[in-house]
Amino acid sequence: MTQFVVDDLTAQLEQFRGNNYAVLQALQTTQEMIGFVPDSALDVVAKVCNVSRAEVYGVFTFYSDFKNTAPAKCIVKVCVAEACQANGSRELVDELHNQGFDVHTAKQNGNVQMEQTFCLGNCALGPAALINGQPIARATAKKLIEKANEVAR
Amino acid sequence: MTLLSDPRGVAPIRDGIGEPDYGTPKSTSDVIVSVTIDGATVQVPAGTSIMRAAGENGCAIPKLCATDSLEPFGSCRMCLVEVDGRKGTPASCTTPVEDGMVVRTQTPKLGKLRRNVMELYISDHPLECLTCAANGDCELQDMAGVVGLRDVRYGYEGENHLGAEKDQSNPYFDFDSSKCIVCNRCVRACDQIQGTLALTIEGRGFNSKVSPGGLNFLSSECVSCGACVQACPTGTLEEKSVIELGMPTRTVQTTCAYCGVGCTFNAELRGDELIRMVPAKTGGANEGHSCVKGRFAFGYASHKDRVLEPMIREKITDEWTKVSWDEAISYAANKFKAIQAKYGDNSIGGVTSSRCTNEEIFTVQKMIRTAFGNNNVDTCARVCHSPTGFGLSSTFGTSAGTQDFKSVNKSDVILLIGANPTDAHPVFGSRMKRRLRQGAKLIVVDPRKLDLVESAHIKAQHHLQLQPGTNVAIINALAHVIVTEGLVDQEFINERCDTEAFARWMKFIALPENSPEVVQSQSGVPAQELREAARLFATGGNGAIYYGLGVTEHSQGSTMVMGMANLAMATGNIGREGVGVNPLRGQNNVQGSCDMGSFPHELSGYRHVSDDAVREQFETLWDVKLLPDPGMRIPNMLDNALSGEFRGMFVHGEDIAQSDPNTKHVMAALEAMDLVVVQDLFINETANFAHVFLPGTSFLEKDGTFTNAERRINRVRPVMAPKNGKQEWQIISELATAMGYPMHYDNAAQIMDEIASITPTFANVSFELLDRVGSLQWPVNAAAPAGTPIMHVDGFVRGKGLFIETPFVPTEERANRKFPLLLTTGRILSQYNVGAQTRRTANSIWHHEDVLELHESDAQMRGIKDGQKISISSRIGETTMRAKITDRVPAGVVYTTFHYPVSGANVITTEYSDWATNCPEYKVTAVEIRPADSSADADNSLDDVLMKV
Amino acid sequence: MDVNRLKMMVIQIDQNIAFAGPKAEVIATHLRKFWTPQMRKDIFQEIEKNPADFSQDVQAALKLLHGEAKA
Amino acid sequence: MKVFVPADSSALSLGANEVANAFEGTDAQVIRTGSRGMFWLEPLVEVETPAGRVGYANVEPADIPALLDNKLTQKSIGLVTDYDWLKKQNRVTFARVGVIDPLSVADYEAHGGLVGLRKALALTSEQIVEEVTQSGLRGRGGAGFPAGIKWNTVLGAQADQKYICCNADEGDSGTFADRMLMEGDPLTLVEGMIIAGIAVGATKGLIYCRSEYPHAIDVLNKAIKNAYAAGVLGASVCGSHFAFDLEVRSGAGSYVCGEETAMLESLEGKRGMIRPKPPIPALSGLYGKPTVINNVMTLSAVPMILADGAAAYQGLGVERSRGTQVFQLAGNIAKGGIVETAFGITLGELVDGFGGGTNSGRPIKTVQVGGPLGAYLDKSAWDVPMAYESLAAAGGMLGHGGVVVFDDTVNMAKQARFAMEFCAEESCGKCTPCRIGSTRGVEVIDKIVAGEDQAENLLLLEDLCEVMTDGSLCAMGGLTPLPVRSALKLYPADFGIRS
Repeated sequence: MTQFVVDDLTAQLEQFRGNNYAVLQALQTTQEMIGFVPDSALDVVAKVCNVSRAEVYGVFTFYSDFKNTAPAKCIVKVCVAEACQANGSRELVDELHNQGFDVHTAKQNGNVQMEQTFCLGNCALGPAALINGQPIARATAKKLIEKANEVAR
Repeated sequence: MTLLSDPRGVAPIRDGIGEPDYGTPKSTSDVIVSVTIDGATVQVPAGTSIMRAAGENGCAIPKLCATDSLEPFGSCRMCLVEVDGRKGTPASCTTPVEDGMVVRTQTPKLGKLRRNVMELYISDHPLECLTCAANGDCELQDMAGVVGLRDVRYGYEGENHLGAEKDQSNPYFDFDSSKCIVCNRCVRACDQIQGTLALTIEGRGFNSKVSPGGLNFLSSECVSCGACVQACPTGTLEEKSVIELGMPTRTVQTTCAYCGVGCTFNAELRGDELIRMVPAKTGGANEGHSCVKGRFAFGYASHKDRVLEPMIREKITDEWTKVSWDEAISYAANKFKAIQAKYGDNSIGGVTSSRCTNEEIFTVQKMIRTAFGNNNVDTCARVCHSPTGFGLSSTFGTSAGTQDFKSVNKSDVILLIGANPTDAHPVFGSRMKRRLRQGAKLIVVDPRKLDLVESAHIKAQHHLQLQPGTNVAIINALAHVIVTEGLVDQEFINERCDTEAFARWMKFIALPENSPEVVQSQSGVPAQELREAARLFATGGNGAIYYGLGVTEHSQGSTMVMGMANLAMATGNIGREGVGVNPLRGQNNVQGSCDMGSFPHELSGYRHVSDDAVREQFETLWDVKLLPDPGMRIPNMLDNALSGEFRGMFVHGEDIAQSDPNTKHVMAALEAMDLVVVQDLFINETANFAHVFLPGTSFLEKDGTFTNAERRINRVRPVMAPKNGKQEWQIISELATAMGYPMHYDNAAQIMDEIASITPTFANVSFELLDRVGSLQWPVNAAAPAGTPIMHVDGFVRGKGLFIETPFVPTEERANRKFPLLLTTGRILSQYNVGAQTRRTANSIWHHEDVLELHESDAQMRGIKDGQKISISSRIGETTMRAKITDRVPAGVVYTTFHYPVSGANVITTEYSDWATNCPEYKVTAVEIRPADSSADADNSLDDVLMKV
Repeated sequence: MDVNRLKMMVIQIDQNIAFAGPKAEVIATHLRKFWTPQMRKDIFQEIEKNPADFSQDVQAALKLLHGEAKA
Repeated sequence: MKVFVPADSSALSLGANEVANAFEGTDAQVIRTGSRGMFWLEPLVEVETPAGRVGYANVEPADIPALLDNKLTQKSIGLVTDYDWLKKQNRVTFARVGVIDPLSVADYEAHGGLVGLRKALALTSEQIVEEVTQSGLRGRGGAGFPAGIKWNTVLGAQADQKYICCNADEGDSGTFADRMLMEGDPLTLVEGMIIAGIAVGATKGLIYCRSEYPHAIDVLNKAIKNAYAAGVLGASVCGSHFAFDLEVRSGAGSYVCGEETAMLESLEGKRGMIRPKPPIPALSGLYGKPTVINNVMTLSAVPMILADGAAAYQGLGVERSRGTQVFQLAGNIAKGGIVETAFGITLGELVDGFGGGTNSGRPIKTVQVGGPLGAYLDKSAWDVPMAYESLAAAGGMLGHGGVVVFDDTVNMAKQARFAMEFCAEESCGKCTPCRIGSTRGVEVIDKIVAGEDQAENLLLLEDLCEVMTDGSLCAMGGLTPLPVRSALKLYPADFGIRS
């Protein structure tokens, strides 16, 4: 991060100054601002919240939402939990894999990144997905890829 | 399988060092409850865990994540038990006993559960017990035996962590993640014991892994205190020495020789080789904790630089000649005698060492007072804490701190002045941090932004960032607010203090010149901040003052000590737990060296030489005539050397040429003498001017006692035979004898017996008693047979507490046009004092040169870049070091450490000193800095330092 | 010993000692307690030579001490 | 003309926003609501008529002109309140969901909102707690602990600060009632939390909502803002001398944070690691202070209990399961959605009656009740009354009331394996049985399916299930064996076991 970004981030995090209990929120704010959490941001969060870097690192690595590299333009979250399995999400995941999207490793493919999630609360209309936050019912590989490419464009 | 080498039937209650481990901390409750465990009914304090209740009563429950130095965690699930009337199998570590509870710890069901848990552990653990460094000192191995694991039915082909990379970056221990059982003991130790929180768990679930914040240990926040290594139940965190040399086979308990905390360690040896130093849970000062110096930096004791044979030379320009002990001693004795014959009895003297044992110090001062026949004895405490003795004895009546370290656990407001405990007294620093994290408030008075001002989970309520040299103005302002705002504890004063003196003091302190508004202009500290800090201290509950050399090493060091004593009395903060005035002593035995009569004006127990009755006792005991007048202090000796009146000096384990101010002056004085005898481990800077070098013993070879900053007399036991062939007290005795005063002791215990026989505060002390009870805080006598953790409980030692007026007299040393910056000095965690010891260990990896900290604006003004070599000059001298731009110091103030002779910080410090004790004013020197010639750059690179190590 | 150094020391003591009561006595006590006889002698000689350099209290204190030394 | 278009996530996933947008330029007044919870009908657009709201199912943007012309009869379901599927239910907690504008305090109040709170303001703390105790309300998060007892513990605790924490980390697959309520009637939850605060002496509330529910978080935040503006929240709750502040915190992708102690850790900004109990959160919860932790459904039942009296609520249900339960029909089901009804309805009535069998039209093979940690059941459980104790007796677990239906194409060995996989993925990693056991579980099941030392590995799996059940620190590891064992017991053939 450049000094400029550090300063900007520090300003954004000012609301958490000295608050040992705000590490998670500070990381969320960081990711909202930058799109991911660069390693050097861990030190900024530690300093602002007056905790150790290790604590921040521990929190950062515990939660699956946090990313340490810039995310793809389009993120597709595919539900792989039971209710969606009952509606064919296992097959959907296999099909996506065949099309070059591995939801388990969440590897970026072009501007699209597909990742697994456990439940989106849309369990009667599975397989469920979220494309950049927009809910999708009865997902198919074709539907997801088309829509994702559209969003990523 | 190879793992099951020790299938014992019972769980051993022990940790790595053989001390009992009851799994969870002791409950402090007064309520006793009754609980039945495996059929036996036992009584324990309420709040005791089932695990501890069982363990204390001889019924060990298997455990892995529990250890009694840490709060229970409940993760390993080895300690599950059954409780009548309760569902399931609760963990015995996290379940407190309740009255009438019926617990079963050994049932077939529990046996199977434990075995099945162990089977899971071992399914992800390397099968290399026989070649593992922790073999025999591994709780996982022990427990596998205890639960009777015979087979791992999962096989070893499943997902595992066996390929995890080792982190060998720390110079003292390795981290082998493949052996980790994720019990979190290391993480919790770093949090709860050390308070650095450098460790965490990375990831979650099966991928959970201990991590120093995603970095390696060396580059992480880790301060290498060893608490994690100590806490690790497996070979995951293991001392390199154990890996290289093997498990220790025997243990000797002794006391660390670094700072004034005085930690108790178990020195663990394999044959005669010291493998590791493990902090003892029974240690009164440290209670199982340690720092990087005591825990790991003991290698200097066997460093190749150590001199083991006596040496002499005619002139300091000559080469050294190795000689026998007899020759060296008679050479020194004859020369001393010759000097006295020619220049008078008063022409020689000596210096005792605060690093040596009480017994050694006692013999040195005795030699000077008897064989030398004068009182020209002084101690290196002169240059650090002499004002403490003066100030506290004037006001309270004793030359020592008022509390034990544990007292801080009860403090509500801590006033920290001129001390940096997390660097200089780390084990106490951790204790203080624990209390602060429990909610105690902190006021820091220091020109520099210390870690305690703001670091993980620590934030001082007030940082009074004063200009160096204005301590007294600040303490007066604080007292002024308390007096003028009616916050004094009048009841305490009426009952405990000299009220006439108080009335005088009150009149003085209420003067406008002491108001925060006036002091603001002198000190740079905002008046409002001063007022708030004063109110907090006066009204925030138990107020405790801790201070260090930032108080004493000033021209008004003694005044400041009295000012703090006044403040403590005015707020009623004396005579109970959680309060007091507490010096943090620099060296391990500063307290002891003062206690033992090292000052030229007083005999052991702080009794003035002019006291006829006292002198008579000593004269009878020693069979000599003693002088009733004070002898020379170190600066007097040096001054008189230059004027030719003083010509011979015995320097016991101190490096005055590096540690004393105005190096050039010191060197000239040493050079002017006819005989300088140095006793030390290494050829130090002072030894360059010596004619006789007497090799000393390291703390690992000594037999005796150290007295720490809390007046705690700790035993120092010989871990190995003296490498130089003689105990130092023996050498001193021989020198005294050779000079014509017969002195002989069979052992160190005899010396302590002599000290006890003639020193009222030590009356009941003996090695036998210390060995029996561990340690004692003086006074230890008929009135206080168990020692005195807290002083002045029922009244001041001097009778009534004495308030003394403390006018602020600014030092002569001021910033001016030519020298516009104020230099102040201090210490860093990894290095110690002049560095003679720590520089000869791998500690240099953390700090391999002294740097000058300066503020960005001062750097910019002078075109100085971070890391650049700069020259620092004062009116006394000039030296060079690297610049470090930081916001730790305010503009106008620069700071450095004095651990390296090459940077020679004392080349520039001045001749100013405390008015009462002549303790040098190290903490204020007006300087100017400028970029230095870049050619000097290479002289102190890390590579060079590591080569030397 | 360098008399200028002694001079500096005694002036500093004078500035800092603020005990109420007979200040000369307090200074004298301090010097008696911590200074060697030689230092006390040297500074007394200096005071005889340049009394104007010293405060009344210091002069009085040293006279006190000198009296004791002679007695 | 007033039309009501759901803005619930499930409705959105079927294009509800596009439908709402299609009204632009018409003179229809579009009100965005929650969902009625009849997902097979979404987007379900309702049009206000003098007789009541008439519903149109599966509306597409192209249908709007016809709808406005009152010509979309083929998609009309008639008066929504008369719709049989809905009529058969007893909507108490969900009474307003799908009906009102979730962000409007006025709308909320017009539909019976704030009555409970106003009553509570006139009672003593003890009286409120007594009312909740008498109602028989039990925690809806899964454990079913009586809410009144918990509240009473917090009430009795002495502290300078107490907290109400709402567990909205609805991570169980097959459950979405919390989400729907937060999106469709968040003020009910807000009101429930304020009442809890008054009852126990807490002035600060936090809602911990999973980040997978961005829409719910958004609605909650807006509703809370409006509640502050209306004086319902803040220094003076509804003009009283009680203060209550409320904020929403987002999770960050961790299932285990739905466990109450892990949630507390997460609320404190830390890793979501399970805390041992004791101490219980009621005495030492958030920041070590006494804390009420209840699920969204629990807290949302409270306003009605206060409004209608404990007896009304207590009058519903069976045995020790009192009041209504919001069942969620999910998975491969024809008519998925929300069924709120008194405890005691049978599983068969829910799945076949309300659910209408599978969506695929194939026979039902199994249902999983109570989320990923719940047991798989087959048709032999069809007559089991849905209540805490009766379901437990049948080897099942009510959990949060989610019912996931699978047709006959499901392979139960894969489902058992997934249970372990999920545990391995989401375990906090603190206790050994869960941390290592779940990974070993996957491996052992693989060996069994591969026919490798089957007898020995079945025994090992049983031992593993035992150590996880009895040895785990929390329900995550402790209950994972439930689906595994049930699948193995009911469908051994899927594991390749020759019986």
